[in-house]
Amino acid sequence: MDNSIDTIMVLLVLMNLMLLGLSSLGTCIRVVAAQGITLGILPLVIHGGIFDIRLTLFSAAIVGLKGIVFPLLLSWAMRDVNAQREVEPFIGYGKSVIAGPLALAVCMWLGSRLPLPLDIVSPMVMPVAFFTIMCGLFLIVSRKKALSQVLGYIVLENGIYTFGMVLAEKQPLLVELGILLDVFVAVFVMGIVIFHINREFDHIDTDRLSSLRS
Amino acid sequence: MNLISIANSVLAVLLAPLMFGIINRTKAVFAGRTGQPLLQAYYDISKLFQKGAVYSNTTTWVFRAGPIVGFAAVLAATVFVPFGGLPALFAFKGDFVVMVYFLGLARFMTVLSALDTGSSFEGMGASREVTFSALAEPSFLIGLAAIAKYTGHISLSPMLAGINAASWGHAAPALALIGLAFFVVLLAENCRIPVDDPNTHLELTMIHEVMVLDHSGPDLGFIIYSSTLKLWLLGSVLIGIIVPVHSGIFLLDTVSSLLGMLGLAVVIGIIESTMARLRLLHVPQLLLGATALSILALVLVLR
Amino acid sequence: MSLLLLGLCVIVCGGFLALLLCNKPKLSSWLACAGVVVGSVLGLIPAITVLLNGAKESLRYDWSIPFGSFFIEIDPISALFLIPIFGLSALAAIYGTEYLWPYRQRKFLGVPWFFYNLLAAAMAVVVLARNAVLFLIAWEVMSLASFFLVTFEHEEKQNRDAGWTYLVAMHIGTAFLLAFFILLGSNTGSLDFDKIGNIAPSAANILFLLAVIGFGTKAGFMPMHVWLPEAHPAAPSHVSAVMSGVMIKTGIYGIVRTLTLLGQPPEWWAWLLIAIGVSSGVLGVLFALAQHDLKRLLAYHSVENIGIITLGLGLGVLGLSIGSPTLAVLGFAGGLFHVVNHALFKGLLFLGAGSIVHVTGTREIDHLGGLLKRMPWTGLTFLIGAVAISGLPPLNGFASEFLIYLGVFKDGISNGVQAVVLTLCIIGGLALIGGLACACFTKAFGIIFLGEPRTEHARHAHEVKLAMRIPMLILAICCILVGLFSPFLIRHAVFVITQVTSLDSQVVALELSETFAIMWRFVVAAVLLIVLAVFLAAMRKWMLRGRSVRSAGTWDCGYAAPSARMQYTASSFAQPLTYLFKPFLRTHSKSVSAKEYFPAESDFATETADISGRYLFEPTFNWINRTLSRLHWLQHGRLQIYVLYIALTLLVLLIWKMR
Amino acid sequence: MIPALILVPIVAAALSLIIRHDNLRRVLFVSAALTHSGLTFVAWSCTPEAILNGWLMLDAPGLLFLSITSVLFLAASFYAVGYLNFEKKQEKQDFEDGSFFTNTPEAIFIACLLAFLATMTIVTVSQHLGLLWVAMEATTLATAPLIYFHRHHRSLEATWKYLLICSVGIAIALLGNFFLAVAASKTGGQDTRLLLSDLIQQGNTLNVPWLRAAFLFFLVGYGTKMGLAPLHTWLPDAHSESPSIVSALLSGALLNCAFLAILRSHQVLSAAGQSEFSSSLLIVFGLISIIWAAVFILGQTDYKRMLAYSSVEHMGILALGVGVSGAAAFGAMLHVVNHSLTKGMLFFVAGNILAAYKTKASKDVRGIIGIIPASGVLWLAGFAAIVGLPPFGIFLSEFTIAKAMFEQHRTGIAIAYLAVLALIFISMSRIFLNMAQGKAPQGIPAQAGSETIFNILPPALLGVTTLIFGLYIPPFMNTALHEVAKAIGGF
Repeated sequence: MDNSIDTIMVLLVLMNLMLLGLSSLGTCIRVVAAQGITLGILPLVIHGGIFDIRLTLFSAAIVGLKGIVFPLLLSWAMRDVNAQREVEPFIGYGKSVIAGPLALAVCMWLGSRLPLPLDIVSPMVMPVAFFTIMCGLFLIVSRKKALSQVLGYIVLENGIYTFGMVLAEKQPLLVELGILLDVFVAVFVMGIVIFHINREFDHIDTDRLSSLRS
Repeated sequence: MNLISIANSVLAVLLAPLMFGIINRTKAVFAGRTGQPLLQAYYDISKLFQKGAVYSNTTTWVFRAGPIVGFAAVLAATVFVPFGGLPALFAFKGDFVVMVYFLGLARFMTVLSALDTGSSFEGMGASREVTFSALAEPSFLIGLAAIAKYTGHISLSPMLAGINAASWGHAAPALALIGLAFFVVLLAENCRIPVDDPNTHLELTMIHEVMVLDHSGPDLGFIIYSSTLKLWLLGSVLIGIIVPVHSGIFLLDTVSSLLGMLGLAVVIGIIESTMARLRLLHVPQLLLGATALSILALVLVLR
Repeated sequence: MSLLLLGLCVIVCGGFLALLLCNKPKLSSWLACAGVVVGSVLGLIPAITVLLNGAKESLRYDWSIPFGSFFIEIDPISALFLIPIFGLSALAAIYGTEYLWPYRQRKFLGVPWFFYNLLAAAMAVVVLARNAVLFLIAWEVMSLASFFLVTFEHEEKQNRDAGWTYLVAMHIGTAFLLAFFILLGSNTGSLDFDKIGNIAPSAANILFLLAVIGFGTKAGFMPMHVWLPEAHPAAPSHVSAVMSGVMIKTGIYGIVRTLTLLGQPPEWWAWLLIAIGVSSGVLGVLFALAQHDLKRLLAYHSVENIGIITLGLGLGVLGLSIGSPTLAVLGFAGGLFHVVNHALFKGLLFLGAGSIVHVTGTREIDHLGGLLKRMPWTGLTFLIGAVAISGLPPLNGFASEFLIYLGVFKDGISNGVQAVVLTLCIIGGLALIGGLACACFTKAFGIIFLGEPRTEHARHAHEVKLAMRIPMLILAICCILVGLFSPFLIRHAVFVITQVTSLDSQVVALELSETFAIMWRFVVAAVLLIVLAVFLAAMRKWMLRGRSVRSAGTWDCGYAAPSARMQYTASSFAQPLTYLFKPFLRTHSKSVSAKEYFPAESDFATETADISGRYLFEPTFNWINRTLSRLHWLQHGRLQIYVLYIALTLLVLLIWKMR
Repeated sequence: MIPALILVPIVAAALSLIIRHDNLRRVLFVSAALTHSGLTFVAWSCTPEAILNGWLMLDAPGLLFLSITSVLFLAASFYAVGYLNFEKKQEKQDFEDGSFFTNTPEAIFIACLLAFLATMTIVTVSQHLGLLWVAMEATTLATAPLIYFHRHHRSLEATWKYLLICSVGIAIALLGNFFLAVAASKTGGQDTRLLLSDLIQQGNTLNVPWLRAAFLFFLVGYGTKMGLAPLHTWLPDAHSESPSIVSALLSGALLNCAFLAILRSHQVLSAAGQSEFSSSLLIVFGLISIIWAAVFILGQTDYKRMLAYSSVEHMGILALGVGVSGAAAFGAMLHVVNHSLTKGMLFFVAGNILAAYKTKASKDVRGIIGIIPASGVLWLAGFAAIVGLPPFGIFLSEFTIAKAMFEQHRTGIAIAYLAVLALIFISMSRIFLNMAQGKAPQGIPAQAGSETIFNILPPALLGVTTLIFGLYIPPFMNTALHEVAKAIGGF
């Protein structure tokens, strides 16, 4: 079953690289949606398809939220924001794609520093999780549009989830639902704010949101 | 304190004006004149005492207090100074400090009474007076400290009594330096050439004389009298050092001291008739030089 | 002790009442003033008794703050400082009721009075406190209260700046004191002074340095004195009197107390103190000479007198370290006696300056003149103060300086180097300081009170009200009496000196009685001087009897129409000395000099900025300011950068801590 | 009782959304705040029992922080009444650039405030670190609308930054939670629950490398919320753009909650014998924070931003205190109390000044004493209090921390600490004094009328309280503080 997990991990890495390279916001949103769905499957796979009502519910929730709700929300926010393409990011797509593998190397190193005490999952999980987190941060830092930053945030969240899956059964349900709820509201509020930003400035380039300084 | 020592003060009061006479006579001789009588200063003072007074209507009681306090302070200072065979009336540890500060008080009041007239000339004189005396005081006190160290006493009478021919034998350089320093201080404090010229009448160049321009009658008398006393006072300290005859035989000591004073007056006269006044800007250098001399003396005494 | 506490309570209550009734100016002023006076009288009784019988009395309550305990004690040292604190505060308060009166339309008088009473009480607590936290709280309350008094007229910018400089200086000083007390109490947990164990020499050295910087800032040592010439002119004059007369002495108190806590001092402490003393003294009086703002001049004289006091302390410490009781006793006696004397005459002089400002509205010496005729009482008292501060006999200023001289002469000039240094620093220094002080105060008194008025302000001056005259008179009389009775006072200082030097009281008593004998002769001589003066005055009267006594215009060397503007000015009076010392003073003068034969107008102005302020502190602060302001790009409003900070922090931490 | 503490504000929030009538809503608001603080007060006397099998429980730190929050919120609620009266409903002009804007509807504003209170309450009472995280994130979401009360673009920008930066931070903290879970998990045998008590109890069984990593993530994550430099970047913007009550609550209560979260993780590490690790990190961040604050307070032109940076400074001091530990832990806890009170007071007064002068530029504000005397006096008092002059409380706490530093021979740190404090004093005194004193600029109407009991009493009371704590610390509080200090490894 390990190789199935590994496949998922590789998928995640590829998606991250795509996100780094892609320029069209719409596509990015779809990629993120795909990532969410992939994550949704992960818990089932990790525990070897042993049917567990709690896990099933949980993965369903994830798929619903990350795979459907967020993308819809974002595309709704994008619709009346007349921003189809991310124009000149701070760090070009080419450079981003180069930066990706380097980050991956660092993550590998970190993973080697922190051996998982659990024997159940593949050694890929740690590095990939880190890598996803880094990609998320990278997106937030390097992109200009508020929307792409929300995307980055979601990717960051996904990374953390990838890690969380490893010990899904260590976490009480209450906490998980709380976390889900929080993430949901967070993204929702961000959507609203983006809407407002768009109305105030009629653009969503956050690099021009820098009147408050020192 | 033995009351005979009042004789010191009496002697000072009696003989001080004579010094002026001797100085002037010396100058006259050098200039080939007959010059004033030796007792001229006495005549002047008594004449002034018999005159009325004119007070500027700018002035206040400070102006009138000046000469009085000045004279009183100098007179009071004489009780600290031994002369010849007699120790001072008041001899106690650190008495010379009190003496110096009494003279300071006299100066303070004189300066104020000069400023009281509101005349710019007298203001100028006052300013110079305080400047030079502020520089003269350290040199005098440091010199005294050197003597104190040398003799091991810190009261003027034993200090001077402790200097005798023998001490000139083995500490001549130090004592000479101190003597020189004191001489400069004496010239400065009494406004003689080369620091000041007592009988020029160009106000801009004078120090002491210009301060008393407005005084008249008894006040002026007091002022002249106190300046002669001051000369006598410092003179007798200087003589105590450079005429080290402290045999204990009263007559010998006193006479030699008197001769010393005479010699001092003559020397001053000679200087006044041979030297010219220094430029005012150079006076400070002279005084600092005196300070340097006393410091050097101190170092010599200590080794 | 209970009396003392009662007194403090009365003072503070007076302040609060004044604050509550601050819309009724008269009532609040008088309540506050009464509070101070009554409280001070109550406080003086125990202070004097303790000083005379040398008994200690202490009081300790637990106090529910960290390391704090309400522990106060009155011992001879505290008593010695309490007496001027209470005395001067009370007199200045009486003066203040009249002085502040003209402000009643523009300001609530209750507020300054509240802070004034707070200041008085805080100073008392500072010298009483025996617990570090209590001490620091009182110390800072003192600074804060005086700050609000300094910025009483905060509408003027220079007053605000002065207040700020003062506050900053005080705070930096307090930072050092914080470190000082913490280290002091570090080997025993408690911060009560009596619980402090014996201290290792190395630690003692550090502690002493911290104390010198921390307390010296308050006392106004060169070069930490920068706040002094700013703050004193800004404050209302009765406050300046208290600040300069007693508040800066709390710094001296701190150093004395430190010496008692640290035990046997090494020799270099003494040299440090002497160096500070002589530099503060000489530079202080030089800068005073260069000023033409009266209150600024007086402020610099505070620096000078603090220098003299420090010389005394240094001499005493030297005596302790080389084991010469004579030096120790006479040094400390001179220094501490000068503390009291300076409180008297500096208080007097500031009150006098206050009266001048009160009636003429200017502090500019060159705008005044001829005031003696218009305000005779102020003039007389100011003259007495001037003579006293110039250290001239027979007044009190001379008595304390004489003690220091005596110390050096008696036992200072022993072996080589020390003798030279002592002679140069103390004898030469004191002589120079004395001479320059004479110059400075002949200038101040002569230009302000004598001659003819230079401006309209001065012309229309008049004598001040009784409430302002009485305190000055009392202080002037004190100056004379203390001067004449100094031997007896010295003989009663035995307990203080014993406590400070921690020598055997027999030795101290012996030394002091010898000093008594000496001083006694000096006093006789002084009396003789006075008698002679009186006699001569009578004699002159007798001479002039029946003779013509006319009054005419001043003889101006043939020039017919002298005018008041031709009089010698303060600046020109001081010029020879300022010229001589210009390397230190760096006086900046700007002048429009006369050019043609008939010059249209020419004008000349000088200002002497403080040397350490301009060449030490300003550059430092400007440098810090520039350097730090350059870092403001760090936060430039870019969200992306901010998130990058987070990411980088995380990465750095992971790589640093996980390797 | 704990359910009551949490439910009262939630219910009130729900109601305030329903209620149409303004005054009624305000009454509800204040009474909710009163009830909450009343309950907190009762909690001092009788410790409430744990619920949800120990997930929610009031231990000593929780109680302390809950009380601070509650008191501050009570003051804020009083102040809010006056504030909302003063704020005009209809569209109005922005005083910086003439653009027009409206305020968030009052109902939403109050509801969010109450929700904010509820979430902070949960933070203080929750013993389960996961739940703590949930509540933490909830505070972010509840406060975002509050910062966006004035609907103009600057506040929007501030809100956006706040939202994104804090969310990222919190996300990192979530990762920290997962790490902790890994550290707590055991191959075979029952894993340790993420309950504080369990973690502390079985501290020695935790996996050290993962624990350390977890602490790093907690520190960075919650540190972002707490405002430790260089993670604090949202703080000045949010504080300067949000209404003064919100700023007061952010500085006085929210930052403390984040600090509490860090304290919890510090407790766990100490229990695992890793206190050296966490202490050193706390000291590093503390130093960076105070220095950063000093740099930006120097020559600061906006007085609300200056206050915000001073919050950064004081958070740094807290971190230092906890890091130095020993007696400093007590000092830090005392500092938490004093700082919250003082900062709340200052922000309230800043609100009055803003209302009177219509500008946030400190150079345009002169002579407050003359225009609004009471606020002027409070402003000066607040200055004395915040820079740590006696007899105000902050002096004692800072003194205690400094003493502990010297006694542990961390002389370098102590010197840096004192020096930076002095520097901050210099720059702050300049700003404060120039604002309070001097002649008021032309065209400022004498606003004496604008000083009502609502906007003077709350700050005044807070000020008096911190003054009292500077002169006398009540025994019950003393014991409580010592208890907390023990809990976090000091004494």
